Amino acid sequence: METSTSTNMIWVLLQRFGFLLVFAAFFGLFAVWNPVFLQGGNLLNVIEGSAVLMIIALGMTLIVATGGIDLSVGIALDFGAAFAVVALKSYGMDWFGAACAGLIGGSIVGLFNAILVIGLRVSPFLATLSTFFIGSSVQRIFTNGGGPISHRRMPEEFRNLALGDIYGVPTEAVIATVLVVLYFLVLERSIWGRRIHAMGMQRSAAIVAGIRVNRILILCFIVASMTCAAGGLIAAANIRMFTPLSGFSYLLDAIAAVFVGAALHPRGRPNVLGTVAGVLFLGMVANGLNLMGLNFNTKDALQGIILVSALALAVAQQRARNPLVS
Amino acid sequence: MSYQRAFSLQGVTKEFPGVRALDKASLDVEVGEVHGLVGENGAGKSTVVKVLAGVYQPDAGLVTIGGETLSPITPDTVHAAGVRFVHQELHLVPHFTVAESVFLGQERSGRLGLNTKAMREETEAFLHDMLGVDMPSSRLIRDLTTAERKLVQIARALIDEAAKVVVFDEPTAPLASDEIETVMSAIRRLTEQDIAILYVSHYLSEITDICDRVTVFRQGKTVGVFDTITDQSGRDLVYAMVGRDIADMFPVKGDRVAGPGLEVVGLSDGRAFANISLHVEKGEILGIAGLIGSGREELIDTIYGLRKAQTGTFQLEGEPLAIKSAAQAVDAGIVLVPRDRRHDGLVLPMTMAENVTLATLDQNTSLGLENRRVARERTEAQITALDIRPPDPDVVTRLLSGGNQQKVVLARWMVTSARVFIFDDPTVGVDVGAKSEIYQLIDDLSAGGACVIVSSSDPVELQGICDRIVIMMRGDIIGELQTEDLSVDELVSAITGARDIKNLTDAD
Amino acid sequence: MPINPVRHRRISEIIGYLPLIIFAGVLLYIGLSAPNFLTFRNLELIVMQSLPVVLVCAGLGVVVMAGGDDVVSGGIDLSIPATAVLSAGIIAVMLTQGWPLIVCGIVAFFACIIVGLLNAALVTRIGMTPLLTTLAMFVAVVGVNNVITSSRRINVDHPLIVALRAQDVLGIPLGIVVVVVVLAVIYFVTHQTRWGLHLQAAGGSRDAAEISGLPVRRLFGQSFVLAAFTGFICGFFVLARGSGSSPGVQDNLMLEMVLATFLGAAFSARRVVTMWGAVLGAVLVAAISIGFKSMGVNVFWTGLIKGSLIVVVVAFAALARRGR
Amino acid sequence: DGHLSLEGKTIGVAVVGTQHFWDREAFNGATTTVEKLGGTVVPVDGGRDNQVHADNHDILLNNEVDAVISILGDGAVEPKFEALKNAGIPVFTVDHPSPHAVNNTTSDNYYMGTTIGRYMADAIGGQGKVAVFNAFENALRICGIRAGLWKYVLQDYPGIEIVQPELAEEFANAPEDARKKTLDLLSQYPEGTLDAIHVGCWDQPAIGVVQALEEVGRTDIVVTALDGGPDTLEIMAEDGTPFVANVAQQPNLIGSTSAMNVARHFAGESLLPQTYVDVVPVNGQAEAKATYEALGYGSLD
Ligand SMILES: Nc1ncnc2c1ncn2[C@@H]1O[C@H](COP(=O)(O)OP(=O)(O)OP(=O)(O)O)[C@@H](O)[C@H]1O
Ligand SMILES: Nc1ncnc2c1ncn2[C@@H]1O[C@H](COP(=O)(O)OP(=O)(O)OP(=O)(O)O)[C@@H](O)[C@H]1O
Ligand SMILES: [Mg+2]
Ligand SMILES: [Mg+2]
Repeated sequence: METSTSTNMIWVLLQRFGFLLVFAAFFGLFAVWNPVFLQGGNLLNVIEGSAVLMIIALGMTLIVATGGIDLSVGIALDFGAAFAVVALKSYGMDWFGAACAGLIGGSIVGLFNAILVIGLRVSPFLATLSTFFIGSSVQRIFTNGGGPISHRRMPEEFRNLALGDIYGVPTEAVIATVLVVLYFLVLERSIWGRRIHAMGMQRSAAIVAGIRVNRILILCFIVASMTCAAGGLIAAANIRMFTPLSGFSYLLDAIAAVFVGAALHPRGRPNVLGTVAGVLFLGMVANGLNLMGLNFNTKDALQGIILVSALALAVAQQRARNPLVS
Repeated sequence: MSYQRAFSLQGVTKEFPGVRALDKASLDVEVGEVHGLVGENGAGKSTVVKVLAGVYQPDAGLVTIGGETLSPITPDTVHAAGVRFVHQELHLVPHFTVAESVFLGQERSGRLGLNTKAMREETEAFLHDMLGVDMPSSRLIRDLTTAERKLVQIARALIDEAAKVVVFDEPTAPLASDEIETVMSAIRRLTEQDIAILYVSHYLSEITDICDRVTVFRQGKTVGVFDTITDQSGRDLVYAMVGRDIADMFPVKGDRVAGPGLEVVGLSDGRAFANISLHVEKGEILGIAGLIGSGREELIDTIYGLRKAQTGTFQLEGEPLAIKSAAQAVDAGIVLVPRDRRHDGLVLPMTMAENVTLATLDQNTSLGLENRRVARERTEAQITALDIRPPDPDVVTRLLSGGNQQKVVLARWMVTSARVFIFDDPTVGVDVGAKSEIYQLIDDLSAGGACVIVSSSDPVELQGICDRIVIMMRGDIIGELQTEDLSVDELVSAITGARDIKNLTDAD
Repeated sequence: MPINPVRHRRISEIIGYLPLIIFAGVLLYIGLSAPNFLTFRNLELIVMQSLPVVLVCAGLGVVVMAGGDDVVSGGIDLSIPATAVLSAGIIAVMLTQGWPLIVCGIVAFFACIIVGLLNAALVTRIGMTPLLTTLAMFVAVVGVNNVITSSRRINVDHPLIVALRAQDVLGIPLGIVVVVVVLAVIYFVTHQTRWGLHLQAAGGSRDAAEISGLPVRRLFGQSFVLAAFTGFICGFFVLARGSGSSPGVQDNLMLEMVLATFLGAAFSARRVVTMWGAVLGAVLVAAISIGFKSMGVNVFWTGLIKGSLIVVVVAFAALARRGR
Repeated sequence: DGHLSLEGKTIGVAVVGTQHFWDREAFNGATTTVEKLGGTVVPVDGGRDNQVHADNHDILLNNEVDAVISILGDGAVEPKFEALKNAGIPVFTVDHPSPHAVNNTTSDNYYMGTTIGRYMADAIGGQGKVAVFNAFENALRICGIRAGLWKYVLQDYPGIEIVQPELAEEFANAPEDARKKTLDLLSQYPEGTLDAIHVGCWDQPAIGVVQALEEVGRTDIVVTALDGGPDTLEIMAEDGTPFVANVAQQPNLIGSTSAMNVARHFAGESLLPQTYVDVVPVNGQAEAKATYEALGYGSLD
């Protein structure tokens, strides 16, 4: 036994920090392949480029923590962008009014989900899938088929949500960071977070303990969709238009980020810091592969394969560390 | 009788990280006997069963079945040697038929796929001939009563007629009192066929009732083998199990505060029960008895707001009260220790501290953020008060034994200032020691002026701790009994409807 | 005591059929408004168009059967549509390079089975949740397929593939015959054999299956391989339907598969996902969408109608469950 | 053309999708014209899935329409066209040449490809490095023509180098996706090492490209694209924009022309296999403004 202590150590290290090591390995690989990767501007690109996904993934983390899943995050994003752009363009609102309009627009999606899940007892998966279908259709009806609503003369303040900076830090990164901190405090450090986790892990026990699960669930759906709508505001400000049905492209990445994050947690819970790690990993891989100069088909395939492997590794690591958790 | 060894375990040791679950334990069971295995929670009973099942490899020791020493001990070799298990949990596929369930894993094949006809006929024949019940083999498991499911499990274990040893792990735990007899008589029939039976249970009355010999475990060791068992053996068994006399299982009642407590009037849920009225005074312990299906469980759920009430009003200490959800009940000071602690009592993946403070989160916060230090301290206080083992607030509750899990649920409600405590089958699967502790606790609560409702399927328990018992049958309260001078037998006959309550009260 | 369990039963049974009744009503309405809808030719068209979805639904049905119907942690395989396009892509590319169809088929078969084995390994060995595994696998497989086909549209006019679309056998389109045979085989294997019963037990109650000594994890793993096999077969139908391989087919196939399979659960008396339920769901969804198109309903509304249908049907199913 | 009529005729209009301006306008042009001529429309939409689009033709066949206008699509539609033809239903395509179609109404994609090639080459003085978004060259015939001829023209400019690998745009979230990819691209090609970015088959990604260039202040890099929808014309009309050239199509007119061709066919006139609808090359800010007005999108002043 004693002779194998050192190999044991390596094994233990791998289990504990395996994902971190992979993160580092990819980081190193990209840096060596193309030195541009390491330049400040590029790393800033990664962070900026991940801001919207980060925000969506936060909303997803919340819903997954309640024990559900949200396939309609993209719809909430679209609604946020649509309401804001229309408020600016057709109603001439100022940036603040438009931002509020966007958030309210997004919350409609959450409210709708909540009605389906709580009122009609549809499972979150099917409920949010319906919301996805319905929300997509509504956008197409509203835009007469899905044409973008462009607003080139967007007020500077609104554009600054995406393009401005606060003491040199890009605003979107600031917004994402603030949301990360808020989410962390609420979900991991507050009593509401404890209740959310309890109901996500064992709903019936949470009910018996006197937790108002329905109320929490409604709030979570609304907060999550408003968060995604905030992502929509940034997306709209970024390109000065609302592109219908664009939110869908964040869905898979958001789910992946949340579950990578959950796998990194010692007890397999969806958690904010894990989600952050997941999002940054995805962002880094996408950027790194873009810089590697591969044919785009190869790049997409590699990205998919890296995603599968990273997830497998993260989960394996969690199992190895804590074999008792389900 | 001349016994022949059916199987024996000798010097079996099994260690888990940090625990020696079995410590040179031994166990000998003879052909044709019913052999009891008893011990406290955590004594190693389930572990020994799992060793015998080939689920765990023992670290040391020999397992001999029918004279042959097994090596390796795997589920397959054990099965081949003729050992069968009837597990405590009613693990059956809800949408399978009786025949499919009985033959699961040992199907009869015909030329083209499965021979469903043969399986159906064999199942019905077996249930009739061996277990003495008639049951259509095409019924779905989910439509069966608990006792019928138990019989299906037994049939499953024996259908191939190769069984030499059958292990029953707490077979009666999920059963109502009238159903127990069905299963017990089925077990007795088996001994007539030279099958050895190992019977694991916390119910000592059953043990003395059915077992020929008993082995007692304590902390992983065999501490006693009783070769003759009489109705009077119970006390000796308890002594062997816990290493001390439990003089009185049930606490002695002292003086109580009095005053109006919880009053329920005209409660109906529109399905399981109708127009139920009952009241509990402060300082009183009210028992609710009734068979499974009598509406007892549904009534408890409705009082606690888990089910919707159609009609009915509540009053607590004279004040009217609305209970439409469990949260409202908790806010009003009504708390429930649910019957299914693993599903409804605890958030199993959370730690002890997280579970203990789950209902009182807002008491240990600052600015909405949780103060973990306070939570820990409060949990530690409860660990000391209730003697929860292991005394570690950070242990994940999934890993606690049944009795300790129950104590964690209790601890959660202790930290609230609840006025009404509802216990739903509070001691299922809990060993005698822990049981008497829980009874003491229930009594302390009522002595402290709380209203207590105990709903239970165990007549002994009801008779022992309650002041008054209401009896439910088919969704109705059919009578009410004072426990003073009430015998358990009288209670049982009232619950099963064998005797009219009127006769009982008249006889007093 | 006004409790009448018999009456309750009956009401809940009627509620139980509501999903089907709703669908029948909608179809009847369409039939009355679109003159050509209830013709034999149109019904044949509906079935023909739903064939690829039916196949992947059957595969998903098997996985759900083996893993239970919890969408997140139970049995679900979102990667089947990706497997199908991988199969189609490989066959198309190899055909254009002049390989005989049988060789193409064998290569595609192995590629698909590898995907199934990977799913199985990730889920049962490493312990990843199936939803996540197969979602990620979907992305990866589509990526690989795009490398293989260079995201090209590849025309395929191999007579056998064309026959799947255009040939009739005894007046019934060959494609339908083939799919019915495949379904019959899957049904036989999953319901009339020991293995199939074990598979159902594994999904019906994992604990019961484990206690009965069934190799639950292996069974669950095998269901992924079987699902990948349906994906492989589906590849031929994707090729036949599109007379070649087009990039992007998988997305719609996936949405339709999920929609049909879980709608199918609402049709089954036990409210569980079954293969036939999934198949029926697929055909009915195709019928509804073809019906609305025939009626000339504004195309922008189809998503709304589909979404509302899920909600209505699933909500009624939930209602029936509660009434029980 | 006053004599043309579709009175009493039912015309199926199949469009591959409606998210994109071009598809939608062609669809609207076709349907409104059919209705104006007194016909009834059975519309079907493929939701941007070529397979669904192809399948939709079966529905039209079953509905026994009198003729089909099919907008875009890939090879999957060919057998469907053949079946329609065999059933005696004439097929008219838009931007999709097919042997089974009576007529294909289209922009001159060859002209579009070469024109944008020339404009771009001119804009960067005949030499420099060019990145191209080109995900659909292999997937769609018209994209193959446009990108192929753009490359063909560039062969005459040995000083121009196409950056490898080519970039791939997404269909769904094109502007935002292109913006991110451009930012990544720009960090790889610092100031002065990249001269133009071209979008090979359409112009939605160009919106994001321009955005990215403006964000990092690299508006020296020239942007070119095809289609000339109102969104992009508006961007081209802005002061100091890097978006310098485009070729505007008239999708509404194309759809409408196709519908007229259907009527001509029924009136017994013989049609050429291809009807070309004029495209409008747009070179620079002033032309963008003029084109915007000329195509009836409103005014940009
Ligand atoms: N897989 C395991 N890993 C670690 N410890 C275990 C494991 N299984 C059992 N133990 C421990 O071994 C001891 C014996 O447990 P066992 O389940 O055999 O008790 P038991 O007599 O069946 O108790 P109960 O009456 O509660 O059923 C306990 O301390 C238990 O915590
Ligand atoms: N992997 C494990 N690690 C640590 N302890 C465990 C483990 N598995 C089980 N235990 C403990 O072993 C004991 C027995 O667990 P088991 O699942 O056998 O239930 P049981 O003995 O049948 O319980 P009950 O008395 O409620 O019937 C419990 O104390 C449980 O907490
Ligand atoms: Mg035990
Ligand atoms: Mg036990």
